[in-house]
Amino acid sequence: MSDDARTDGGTVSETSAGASDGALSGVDGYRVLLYLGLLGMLAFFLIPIESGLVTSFKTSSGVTGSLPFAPPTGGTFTLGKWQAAFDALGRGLVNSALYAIPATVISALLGSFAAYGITQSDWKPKYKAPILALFVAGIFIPYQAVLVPLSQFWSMVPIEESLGFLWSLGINDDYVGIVELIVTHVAYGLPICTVLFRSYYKNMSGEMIEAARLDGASIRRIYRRIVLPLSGPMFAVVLIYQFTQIWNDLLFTLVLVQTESSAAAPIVLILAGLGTSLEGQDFALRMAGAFIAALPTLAVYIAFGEEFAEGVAT
Amino acid sequence: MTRNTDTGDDSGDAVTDGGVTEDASESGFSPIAALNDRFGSDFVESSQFWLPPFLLVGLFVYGAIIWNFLISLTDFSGFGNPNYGDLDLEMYTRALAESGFVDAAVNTFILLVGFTLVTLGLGLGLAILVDRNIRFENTFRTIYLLPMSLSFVVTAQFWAWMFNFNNGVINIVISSLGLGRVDWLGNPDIVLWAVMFALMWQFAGYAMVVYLAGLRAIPSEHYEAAKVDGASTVRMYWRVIIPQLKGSTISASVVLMVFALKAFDFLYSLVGGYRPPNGADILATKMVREAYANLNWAYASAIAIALFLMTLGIVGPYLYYQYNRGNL
Amino acid sequence: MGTLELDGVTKVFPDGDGEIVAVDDVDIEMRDGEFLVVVGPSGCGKSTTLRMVAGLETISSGEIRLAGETINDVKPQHRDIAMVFQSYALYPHMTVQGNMAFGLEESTDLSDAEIEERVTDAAGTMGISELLDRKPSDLSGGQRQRVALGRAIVRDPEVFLMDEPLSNLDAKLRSEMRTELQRLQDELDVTTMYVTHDQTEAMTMGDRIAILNAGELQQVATPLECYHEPANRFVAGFIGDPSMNFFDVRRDGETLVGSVFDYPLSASTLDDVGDATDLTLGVRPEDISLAGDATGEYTFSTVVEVVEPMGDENTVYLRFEDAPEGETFIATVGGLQQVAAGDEITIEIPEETIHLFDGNSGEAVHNREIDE
Amino acid sequence: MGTLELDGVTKVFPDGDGEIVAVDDVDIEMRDGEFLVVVGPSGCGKSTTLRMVAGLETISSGEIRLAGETINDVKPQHRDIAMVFQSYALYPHMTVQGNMAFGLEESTDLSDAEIEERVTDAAGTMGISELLDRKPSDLSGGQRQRVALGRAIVRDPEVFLMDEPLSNLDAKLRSEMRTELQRLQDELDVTTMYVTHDQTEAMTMGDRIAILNAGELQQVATPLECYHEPANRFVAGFIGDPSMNFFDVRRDGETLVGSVFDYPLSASTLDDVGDATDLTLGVRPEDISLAGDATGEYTFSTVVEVVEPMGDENTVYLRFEDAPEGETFIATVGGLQQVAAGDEITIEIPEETIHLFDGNSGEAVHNREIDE
Amino acid sequence: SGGGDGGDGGDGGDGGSGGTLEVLHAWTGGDGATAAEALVEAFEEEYPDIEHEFNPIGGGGNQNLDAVVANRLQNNEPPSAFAGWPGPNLQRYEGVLGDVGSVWEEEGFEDVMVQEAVDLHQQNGAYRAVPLGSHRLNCLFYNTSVVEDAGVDPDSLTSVSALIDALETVQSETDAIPMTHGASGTWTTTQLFSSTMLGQEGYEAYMNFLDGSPDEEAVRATFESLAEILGNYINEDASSIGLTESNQNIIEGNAAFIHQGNWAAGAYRNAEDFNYDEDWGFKTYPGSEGMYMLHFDSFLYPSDNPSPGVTDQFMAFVGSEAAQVAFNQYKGSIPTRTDIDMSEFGPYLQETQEDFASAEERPPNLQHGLGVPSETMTALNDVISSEFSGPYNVDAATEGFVDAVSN
Ligand SMILES: Nc1ncnc2c1ncn2[C@@H]1O[C@H](COP(=O)(O)OP(=O)(O)OP(=O)(O)O)[C@@H](O)[C@H]1O
Ligand SMILES: Nc1ncnc2c1ncn2[C@@H]1O[C@H](COP(=O)(O)OP(=O)(O)OP(=O)(O)O)[C@@H](O)[C@H]1O
Ligand SMILES: [Mg+2]
Ligand SMILES: [Mg+2]
Repeated sequence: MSDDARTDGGTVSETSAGASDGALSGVDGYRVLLYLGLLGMLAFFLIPIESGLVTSFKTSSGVTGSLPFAPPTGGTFTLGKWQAAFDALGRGLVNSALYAIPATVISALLGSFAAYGITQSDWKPKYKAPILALFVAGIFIPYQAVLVPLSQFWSMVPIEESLGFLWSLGINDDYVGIVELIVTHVAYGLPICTVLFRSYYKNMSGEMIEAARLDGASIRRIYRRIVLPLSGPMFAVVLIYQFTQIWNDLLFTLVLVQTESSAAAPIVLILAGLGTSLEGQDFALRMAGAFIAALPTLAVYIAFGEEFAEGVAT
Repeated sequence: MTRNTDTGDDSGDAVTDGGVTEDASESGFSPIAALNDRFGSDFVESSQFWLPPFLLVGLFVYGAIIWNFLISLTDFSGFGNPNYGDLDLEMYTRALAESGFVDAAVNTFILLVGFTLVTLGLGLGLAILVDRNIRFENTFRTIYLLPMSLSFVVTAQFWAWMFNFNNGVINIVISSLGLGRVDWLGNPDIVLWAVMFALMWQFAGYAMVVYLAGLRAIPSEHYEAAKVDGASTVRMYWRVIIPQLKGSTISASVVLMVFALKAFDFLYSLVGGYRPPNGADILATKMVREAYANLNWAYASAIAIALFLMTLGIVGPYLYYQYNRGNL
Repeated sequence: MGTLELDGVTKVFPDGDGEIVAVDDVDIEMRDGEFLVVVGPSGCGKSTTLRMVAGLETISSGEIRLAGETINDVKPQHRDIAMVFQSYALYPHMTVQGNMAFGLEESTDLSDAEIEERVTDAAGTMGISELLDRKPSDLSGGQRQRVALGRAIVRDPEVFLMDEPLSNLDAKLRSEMRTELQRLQDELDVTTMYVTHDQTEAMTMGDRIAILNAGELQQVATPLECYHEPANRFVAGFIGDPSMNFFDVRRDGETLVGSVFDYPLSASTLDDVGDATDLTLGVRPEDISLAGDATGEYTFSTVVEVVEPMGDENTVYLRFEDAPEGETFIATVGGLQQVAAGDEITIEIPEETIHLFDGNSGEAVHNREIDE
Repeated sequence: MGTLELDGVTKVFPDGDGEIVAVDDVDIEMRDGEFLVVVGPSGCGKSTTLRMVAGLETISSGEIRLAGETINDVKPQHRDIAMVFQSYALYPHMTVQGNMAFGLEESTDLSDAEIEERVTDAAGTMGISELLDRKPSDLSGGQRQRVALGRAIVRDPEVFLMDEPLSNLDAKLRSEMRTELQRLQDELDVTTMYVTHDQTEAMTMGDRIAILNAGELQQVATPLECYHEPANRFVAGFIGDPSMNFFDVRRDGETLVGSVFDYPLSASTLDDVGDATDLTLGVRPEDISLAGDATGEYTFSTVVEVVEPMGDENTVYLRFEDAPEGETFIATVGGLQQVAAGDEITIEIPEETIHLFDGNSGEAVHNREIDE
Repeated sequence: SGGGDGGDGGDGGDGGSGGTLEVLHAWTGGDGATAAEALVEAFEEEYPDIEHEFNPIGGGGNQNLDAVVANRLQNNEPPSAFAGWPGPNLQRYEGVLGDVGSVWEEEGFEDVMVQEAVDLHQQNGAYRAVPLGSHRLNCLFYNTSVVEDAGVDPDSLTSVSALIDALETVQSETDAIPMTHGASGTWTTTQLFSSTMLGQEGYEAYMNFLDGSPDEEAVRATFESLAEILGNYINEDASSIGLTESNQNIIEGNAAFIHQGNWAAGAYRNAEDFNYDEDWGFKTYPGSEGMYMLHFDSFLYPSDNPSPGVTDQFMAFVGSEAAQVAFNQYKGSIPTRTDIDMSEFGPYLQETQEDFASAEERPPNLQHGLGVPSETMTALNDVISSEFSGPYNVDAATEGFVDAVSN
């Protein structure tokens, strides 16, 4: 509303500029320039994607023989690269989902717990502040700073032995990496989840929580019956944000699963080395792979753009 | 007992704890009541919610950082286990003496500052464009933000192709303009800027979103007051609107800088290996390389601490700023 | 000079498929130096009118003239107009000094020294000289209000526009600033258009009041004219608190017949009425007085439903004896008069205090008598 | 039973390095079924007091007793208290039914059927039976207000606490709900503590008013007592609009000597004063009347500085002839009395209307006479 | 890449005493992958009952393999065996390699392997690995038609300066790239350094350099020549392409010369219509005639082996004729056994084998593990990366190299 009014204001002045020039084209001129700028930026953002997309459908000779942004012609068109990329990445898709989904859900839930415990309960702010500061700072810690201890830690934890029943079920013991990834991503995703939920809970009516207390509900009941049901929108934001983050992360997979030849290799890990083997750079294959790896997050993004933007902007 | 099972137990405990708490605090004679007295009336009861996550973070993030620091004081390399009996600052002096470290630190700094500035600039421009009451605003915004949803790994594939010497879009375009081809990723003097450009492509949308929120928080009266005060559109933005985006700028820069510090994923994927193109080595890549390719664990830990301190230098003041504004 | 004329000014907003006529064919003429208060209920088009004068909104039809020249197509930055916003719209990143200097820097070629001088002067006038180095966030509400005014007066414009400038202040400050603004306008003598929805401001501040309803101008007149000689039922009901009591009546010969009471009219009043038969009888709460006994022509028996003691006076909700419960009207009586709910009391509605409105158009056909 | 006693209740908030005493040693005793309105300026500690009673804020010292039992350490969920919040604090994801049932589900062992019955009953009382299946977002402001009340009464608590429950309503709804609330409280007869900063509510709703200032209790009395027999200068100034005029005077024998006027006192008044010499003379604007000539003992010559015509009455800013400009006091005179700025008029301040306060402590030493 | 293997391999679990044989290597593409497949096939034929899992780990040359191996060793989850280089390269695995002396003894490897192999596969007096094949590193390949166009006779190039002159001739006479170079990794340049040093400064100087007593002047002179070559005669996009793309320039006739290990020839064999001596030719790197710069592909044997029994069988297989023939003919390398009939190998490899047998000296290579320990190699590459990837700073590079190898 206020936005409309304001921009209207802006427009008006431009309109009157046009009018004082005595030409309607003046009005259009401004809008035309504006839209040219917008479209130019659109091109900037889309060209890498577009050229990647057309390239992914080209044969190797098509890749070197035609303009990178030109669509493939009859002779240079192939679905083979997608086929090959899918063959290479298919299991990675499954593996990625195996840890990305549980880690997302768990970190969102725990984040919601933590935020609720810190925000909507009554204990002294001067003790809350440092705890909160640690959560906030946790968002910004570069993973490198914890990598060596993390590998040490996971090599000391006899997690592989304790999950013996899984391997005896015929599951490849490489999948221990998936378990490690889940725990690791939960731990490092928690700070951002907590902070996102906190900003949401902070704006939740304190009077409403107090009303529930006066109505006789305990802290746990209040969470169960009031806060959790009202957290839906923020869960959407957090789940989407976390899912993209976890799905997209390479570093932890590199350290915990290590190699794309592992049975449990996540898709990003396979993609990172795809098409760069000794026989040279197969860009068409790399592009096809890139799209396959990006598909889940792109789908989420297109379906839930608003929530994504909200998560990102916080 | 291992740490992992520990955390598992903890959350279990805490839940049962909660029940106990309630009863105990009512009876009034217990350490729980004492805790509540000291920290506030719900301290113990609410701890079932925040304590397990907090311990998890404390252990994995802060515990790990401390552990990392300890390792950086040892001589740990190769196989086996660190010897914590012999601690010194050798790794740090070694780092300062190594030109590779200094180069990586300088590159990190350049990337940090350069990337942040150009991305903020572009993001602001985009935000202003999008904020001008345009049609299809959502479409534009969605597309500008789209790269942000992609993995660094994916972006690296796209830009490796964009920057390709013979067939990349960029060289095709500039050579069709009559300029010579440029070896974007091979020339050590250029590669860092090329990387910066690709990262800008990925994150400009983020800066836009932050600025857009900032712009929309400015009351329309400020635009109108400036108009009535006689300012042209450009002057209005320059003198009245942009200065008010300070908060957005600060929070966006902090996040962008942290992204830049972490650009490891991008550089790794660009070449499919631990060693980024010459001239584009940053602390993040060097640390991982030293640790996982060269097994110089202690040295890598020292680099990690340097990186951490750099982050702290950025985030610390930011936290303080947020704290002062009552956001903590 | 600062004469400001609105001539058939209309504003139409597109609204989905339809249109909203926010301001409908408004004519106002303000003489130089006049203080005009624009009032009306929320959404009646007050702000839109003001914003058209400022140039922040295009004019759909009609003409606005400033000092005789049409300014329809002049950009806001080139109209010689200053505006004070409800939110003050101070630039939060500039000091008070910077806020006040901004307009001069942008719209004039004055040297820095000249600007500084004018800012110092204006700050002196507003009594904010010591605040010049502070940021708006370090000011109290009243101080911000002063700065907003200072920012307007420093530019020495032809016209001031103010959109509910006092509504963000608390009651005490508001009444202080009200007086201050009047004094200032007297002193500066700049044509001022002032929008408010606050009755007190409307009644006390303006040389004249313009009352808008649903985009249409109802009456432009001095405050007391509006109170005592409202042009129509809307104005009569809008001005005054508690508002005028209205009774729908039919004229039957020389008598007004209401649902539960009759009210005879004198000859002179009948003259005013002419041959209208559907009428509305209006009487202000303070004109209803307690009568000793129910003998006079204009006395009526009533039952007290609720008494709200306000200290200095009591607001009494009355019901005609025969009227159904809940159908009340209001009288105000002195604070020390002992009236209690349930009492049966006799009231008088003197003929010289009544207003009569046409039952269909709402136009006033007869207003109360005023002894000069 | 629902007697509620506050005994030396104090609340201290830490504030950086220092402390804020938000509520300072407050004693209030409410009898069962009483309706007490707590008023005071913003930040005086009204909400804090209420929240201590609710258990939402710890008590720094003192004791709160409900039905004779100390409840200082009882958690809010175990005090038998219902609270209505300014924002209503309805649970947005539950229906009206769910909102009303929530408290019963959490705090009692009632069966679903019993709960449903009680909710239906309470909804009937509040006239919201048809709304039971709606979500709060589908309700109007007034309806939400009703639901909030319904949620409180369904629990049939010992005490109701209400913190400015009407302040989010528009003027018309507010006065409707005001009446409704009074009716309801009459009917339910539950001890109610009601916080507001609205004078009208304070004057019209409560059995008694408790006036707080800066955390300290000033007076607890019926509304009219507070108006006519204020305990001290603060109460006198706080209750009434426009507020009482105060003049600092010194007693010289039998005469009060102000800066520009003398005021002789009668013997009975002098008795009240005792031997205090520094005094404040207070008189309400409506008690100042226009006198024909300046002959009486209590008549004074004054100059009119500003007249604010309000229609039904004029607020007149007067200045004693010899007083410096700007040093004004206020009188309200009938709306039709013609007074203009600059006029010299004679006023009368009858002795039976004056209040006298101790100049140092502010305690009332003499209040106006009231004829019963 | 053959990750699918991992999936099926899993069902074995590791309950059994023999366990699954898990072998890590980096031959993920092209002729490497073919050779690896041939090796696996041969192994299956020989030991049909052994459960096995051959995991190729690609990317970044051997870097990713090395990293994975390192981390698995560090985490105490060693594979059964992994591909790697012997020689000083073994130093980085100090303490985590087991003893395969029994295999050497049983199979009599000491008698059939070339002497250098016998020497280089020991560490602290025990055998730690078994060789599979050998590449040659001081090779110069050329595109026949391009050098003919330019009028250069490759066989006449017997010194580095002659090579530089020839490059100049190609430059002026044709449009082709005189010498194609793929420097996206630094290793190609380090490797070029080693051949150039050997060719220009001679065997002594080169060995002194490896031994840690470098002659600074020799190093400087080598870098000066390198600077001349790299500064003037290589492709524009050298720094952003790798070996494969660089080699493509020879195949496509865009370039005259390339210096590489003889694995480069694998690509020529795979290319259609691109035949030895007709379309491409080989010349010992100028100045190093009569020498064979040595390289070994071996399998290293981790201690704490998850499957000691079958691993021993595998190690025995690696050194066997069947394995060496199966692997090397596709890999473009030659067997390390001296008792193998070369008839199944193409003419080029046969020639290589002869050169090997008749070589006066077999200096170890610098870049592939035999010359210096891996830290030194990393240091050398860092110097190349920071000082010698354009602009070419001879002084700094010299200083860096001398520092890096000096002990
Ligand atoms: N930009 C706009 N687009 C569409 N309708 C508008 C716009 N601005 C105002 N209106 C409509 O025009 C009418 C008049 O609005 P205006 O803001 O002038 O009212 P107002 O008298 O100032 O009310 P208030 O006292 O609430 O400020 C309203 O019905 C409003 O909804
Ligand atoms: N949680 C708190 N921490 C510190 N100070 C507080 C806190 N809550 C209230 N105060 C302070 O206590 C004093 C009384 O506050 P309270 O909210 O009771 O005032 P109030 O009378 O309800 O005012 P209002 O009419 O504005 O609601 C104020 O000075 C306030 O700043
Ligand atoms: Mg308005
Ligand atoms: Mg309050």
